Amino acid sequence: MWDFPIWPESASTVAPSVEALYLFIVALNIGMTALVFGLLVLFSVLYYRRADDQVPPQYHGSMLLEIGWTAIPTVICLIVFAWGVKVYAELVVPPADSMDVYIVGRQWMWKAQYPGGQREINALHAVLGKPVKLTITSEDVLHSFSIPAFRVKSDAVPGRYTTLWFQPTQAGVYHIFCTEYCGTEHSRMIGKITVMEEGDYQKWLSEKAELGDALQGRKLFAKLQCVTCHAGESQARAPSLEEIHMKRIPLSFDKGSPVAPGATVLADENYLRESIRYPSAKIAAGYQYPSIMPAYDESLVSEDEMFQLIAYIKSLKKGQTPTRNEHTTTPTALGAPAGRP
Amino acid sequence: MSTIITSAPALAPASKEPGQGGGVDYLNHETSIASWLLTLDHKRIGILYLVAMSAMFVLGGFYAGLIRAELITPKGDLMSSDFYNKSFTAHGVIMVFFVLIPLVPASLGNFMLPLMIGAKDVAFPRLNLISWYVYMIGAGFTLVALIGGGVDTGWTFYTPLSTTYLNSNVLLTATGLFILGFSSILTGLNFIVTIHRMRCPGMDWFRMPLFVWALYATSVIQLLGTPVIAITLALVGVERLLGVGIFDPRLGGDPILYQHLFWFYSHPAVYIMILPPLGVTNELISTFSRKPIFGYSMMAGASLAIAIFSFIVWAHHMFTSGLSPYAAMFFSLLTFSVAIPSGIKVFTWLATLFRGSISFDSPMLYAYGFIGLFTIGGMTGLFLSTLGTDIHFHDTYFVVAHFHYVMVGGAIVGFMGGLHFIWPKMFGRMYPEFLARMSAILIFVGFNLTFFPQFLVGYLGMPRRYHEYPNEFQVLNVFSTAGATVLGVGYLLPLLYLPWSVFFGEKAGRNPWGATTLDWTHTESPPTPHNFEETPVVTGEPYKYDTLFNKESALAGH
Amino acid sequence: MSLHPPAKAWTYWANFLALCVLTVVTWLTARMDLGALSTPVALGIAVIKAALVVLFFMHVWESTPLTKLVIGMSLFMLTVLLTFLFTDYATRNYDVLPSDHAAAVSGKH
Amino acid sequence: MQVTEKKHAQEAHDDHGHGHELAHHFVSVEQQHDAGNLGMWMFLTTEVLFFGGLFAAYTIYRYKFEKVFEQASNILDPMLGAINTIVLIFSSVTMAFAVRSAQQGKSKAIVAWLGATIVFGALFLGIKYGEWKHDAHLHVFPTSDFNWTWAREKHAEGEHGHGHDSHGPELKGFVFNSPVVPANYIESDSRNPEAKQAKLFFFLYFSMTSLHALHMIIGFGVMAVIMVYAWYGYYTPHYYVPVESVGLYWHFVDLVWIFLFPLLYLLGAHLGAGH
Repeated sequence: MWDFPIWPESASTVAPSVEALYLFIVALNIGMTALVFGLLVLFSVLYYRRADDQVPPQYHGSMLLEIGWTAIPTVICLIVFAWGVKVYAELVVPPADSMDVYIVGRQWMWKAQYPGGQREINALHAVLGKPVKLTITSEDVLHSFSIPAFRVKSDAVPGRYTTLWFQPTQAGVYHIFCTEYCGTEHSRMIGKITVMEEGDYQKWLSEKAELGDALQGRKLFAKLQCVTCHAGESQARAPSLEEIHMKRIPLSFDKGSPVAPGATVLADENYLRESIRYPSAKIAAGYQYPSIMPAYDESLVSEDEMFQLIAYIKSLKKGQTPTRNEHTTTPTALGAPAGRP
Repeated sequence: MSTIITSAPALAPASKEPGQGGGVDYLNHETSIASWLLTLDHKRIGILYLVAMSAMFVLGGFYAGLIRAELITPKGDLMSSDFYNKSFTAHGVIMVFFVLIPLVPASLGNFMLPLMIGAKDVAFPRLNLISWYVYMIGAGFTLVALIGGGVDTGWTFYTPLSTTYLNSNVLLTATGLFILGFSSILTGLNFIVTIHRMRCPGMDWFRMPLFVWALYATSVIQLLGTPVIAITLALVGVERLLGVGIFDPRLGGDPILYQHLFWFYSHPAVYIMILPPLGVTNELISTFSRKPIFGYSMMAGASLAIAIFSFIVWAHHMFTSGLSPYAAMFFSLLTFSVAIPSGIKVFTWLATLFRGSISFDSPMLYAYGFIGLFTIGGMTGLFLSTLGTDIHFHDTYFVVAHFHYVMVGGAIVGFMGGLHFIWPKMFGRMYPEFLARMSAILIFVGFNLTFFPQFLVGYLGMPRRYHEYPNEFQVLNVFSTAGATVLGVGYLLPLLYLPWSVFFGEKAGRNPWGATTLDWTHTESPPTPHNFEETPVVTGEPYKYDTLFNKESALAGH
Repeated sequence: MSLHPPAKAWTYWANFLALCVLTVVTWLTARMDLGALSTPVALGIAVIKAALVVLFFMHVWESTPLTKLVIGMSLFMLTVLLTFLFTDYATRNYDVLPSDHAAAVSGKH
Repeated sequence: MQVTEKKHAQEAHDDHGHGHELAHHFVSVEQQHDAGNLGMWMFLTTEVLFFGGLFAAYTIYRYKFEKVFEQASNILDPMLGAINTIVLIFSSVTMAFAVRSAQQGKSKAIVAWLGATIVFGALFLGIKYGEWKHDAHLHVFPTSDFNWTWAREKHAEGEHGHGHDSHGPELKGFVFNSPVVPANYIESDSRNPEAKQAKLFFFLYFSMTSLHALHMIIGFGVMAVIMVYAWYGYYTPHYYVPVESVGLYWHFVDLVWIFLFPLLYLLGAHLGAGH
């Protein structure tokens, strides 16, 4: 079937902003191209060589003109830059009330996890008019998560989180592409995002309902014996994790710690992740270096499980940390906690 | 001494100089194969490069044809995705590293530079020949890897895909490119020293033809940028061999660091490709409108400014890569700094054409094509340097179209113009003018038909390096492939008529275009082995047409 | 007649002596715990040593402005590479930041 | 272009009939010398950026993993580094005198000074080899053999005077005959993220020092050729660009080491000194 669009759908709140800027630059392009082509044609018609020994007047330059065609483009460029930054700020800063969805890219599929524990492969569902914040990572190589209809894109980088947000403004089904070349089946790493009304969405969610991410994370929290040290009230061995998300944490900078005096860190997802993978990287003030906590690498906590743990930590309210039961044992610095089934 | 013109330029293309035909020139004074392969003559080395790069261009073009053929239909029905990936990698590696980067400097630059500044040769002729052999050895390694086994990393070799996840011949390709880098460095080094130390008496900096300025700026980039990519590729090789995670996050490394180091070279490399054609275009515009370049010093300064600015904008290739937002804004702002000198160049050419005496010989048609395509290519760069729009366009066909407008519409078309301009000097023969004009027009039309639809399909969101794609992109892709066919014919014509003209073309005479630089006024076509019988002494500016076409010299020519 | 008159022999020996002294100094200061100052001190001494080698062993002291320009250019590019890299690494939101930066990046309204 | 011509090239040839001294495409020996000199400086510029890529990687990872880089640096012996610095500086002096002899036209002295430079360069590499051998015993070669836990323990033992006698069984066939690391060390290392960071340090350490050593070895080869030519009196006060160029090259090699020494060896020196 041969349909022939040249304008992608514009289905998010940021899309019109991007489009306005796009149209402005298109206008600049057309203007400049018309000017250049027009003058080329005009000069060709006016000044073609009429005789073999014709010698035109020899101009060598004009300071005024040269300053003019340096200064005017500079001003135009600065305008475009400033406008670009304004749109970029819209693109990178998600609203505070965004719904979190976690995305893991791997060769060659996108895995999505919802806060309620629902999972999808190469598909995503969103509610019309409700902002969604994607936290993206990769299990293997670089990928890039792109939804052209929303004008958003972000690379999936192994080893860290990147974010992307959108607020759909139009119900429908849109493409998800991987735009960073990722190996043999790169072009099959595509998916669909379905934007639906709130009611349909809730119905869909309930059909897919599983245990919530935070609930899964709570199980892991016990299974990986995190609870042994992060025990809530007693903060002798490790800091409490209650309401830690997006708090500013002063860091330990006494002997041996790798950070500068007075440094703090924002406890965002990247920091939580780093602290699980490499506990000694940035230790909260009051705890010794190196950390007594074992490092939970990919063989102990997969990227999917990492999202569940973080969802749980984010959900932890004051006084909610479970107490340790008699079965939990202390993880040792050398050995790993008991292997997972 | 008075400033008389000792040799009047020929006015008509076909006019013959006394002594033409019977004289000794650099082509006929020795003719054995060994005399070519062991030559220290910059002119012959330029031709050696030309031959090698033409072969590479045909090979790269072949892979481009395969890609376009596959993309006629949305389904991957012509070839496997693995072979498709290997094809676009081969296309990218060959075209970028073996064609575009050395294209103008190593062939036209080698041939013209000493002639233009009145030198007998480049400063280090032996090094010049070594550069060519290094190029050939690098090409050998890479071609064995690309054709023998295939590499499917894309020409960017992004980690950790290239270091950990692919079992193709990355190591061999990286070795080839590492070796090739030295060819580029040595050529740049040779040119800089030549320009500094080998100018003939009276050839001040501001009497040099602007092509020489462009070569100078290019050489600066080659010298300062290439070593960084060399060490980066070496690190990729070591990471593959030893399993050290310098760029692998699992082993503590940072894949983004690779991108930083890679683009620190590869963005300036874009200007290695485009600056020399910009320089050639100056010669063409001036010669074929018989006017000095408007604002000479600004034009020379713009070349240097582009060379320096090109080093401070690299991270605009990484806006979506998880770069810090602050760094993104910083690099976006700096990126616009390159737009200004590029704009200056276009305006300068227009001002030069104003009230000129414009003739439409085939080199001028290419120059017109160059200005048009370079303008579109440059202006569409605005979408990609602007943060708000780049997020959408990054890694889509819009980027593909943009850099092809600059790299093919700019570099290749500019090169074709330069080649048609210099051809009579190189071989002393004219090519069939009608076919040359046909080819210029076909390339312009075919090019736009190929790549303009890619802007549109890129705005729709079609990602690059896709073997299969959704149906709604098909119409534009079919247009693109159709255009590629026209473009292919446009390229095929010169491949036929240029070699033909070497043997059967009309004798060109010393200065068929009425140009004013030393290479045209003071050497025969083709030049003698040591360029100048007597060392020229320059007393004036490079582009001055009013004295050349006064009555006496016009009479003297007949 | 030579293209360039040779330098006095004692300048080379004096330079050698200065370099040796600086090597010992940098070694001794490195053994002390200077905290945040240790790296600037060590690199500062290295820069002085490098300058001595460049100026006197490599004769840049008496060379043409062009040579100085070439050296300046290479150092400038090296500086661009190192410092511009840092614009990214020093401002990434998951790294340690001065407190006001991160709040802006993390999207607190 | 306005031009006059004069018979310049012929005159130049008549003035200096020194055979090899003036290549045909140069006008004068000054032009030839200046071209050679500028060419060498240009080459060194590329070398600066060649090492610059490694320095950039070093800077970033040191910034990210400062603590571990200090500890890893502490494994190296700053005393040996300092001695090597002085050895290399001495070879720079002898090289400076070789160039000076060339300027004076003393052919045999060029040979002698270059010989001395090679001897001191070789001494430097000898000490370096000893260090690498020690590093291999500590298992800090950044291969699969790397073991950070082992290295720290053995290094601490060495500092407290236990000597190196307590090694496990010898591994035959490996170039340095390193002891075999017990399995429990390998297990604990694989769980220790700092081991990865330390491995990065040692990767950078070995790549920088071996690239530096490679440059020295290339320098030996060039010097050997120049010694042969000098022996037969090829260089004159009019033509000594090759001697001067190898001199610049060698001083550059010295410069690289001057920066490698503090960056690699002195970073963690205060940790060792504190014990």
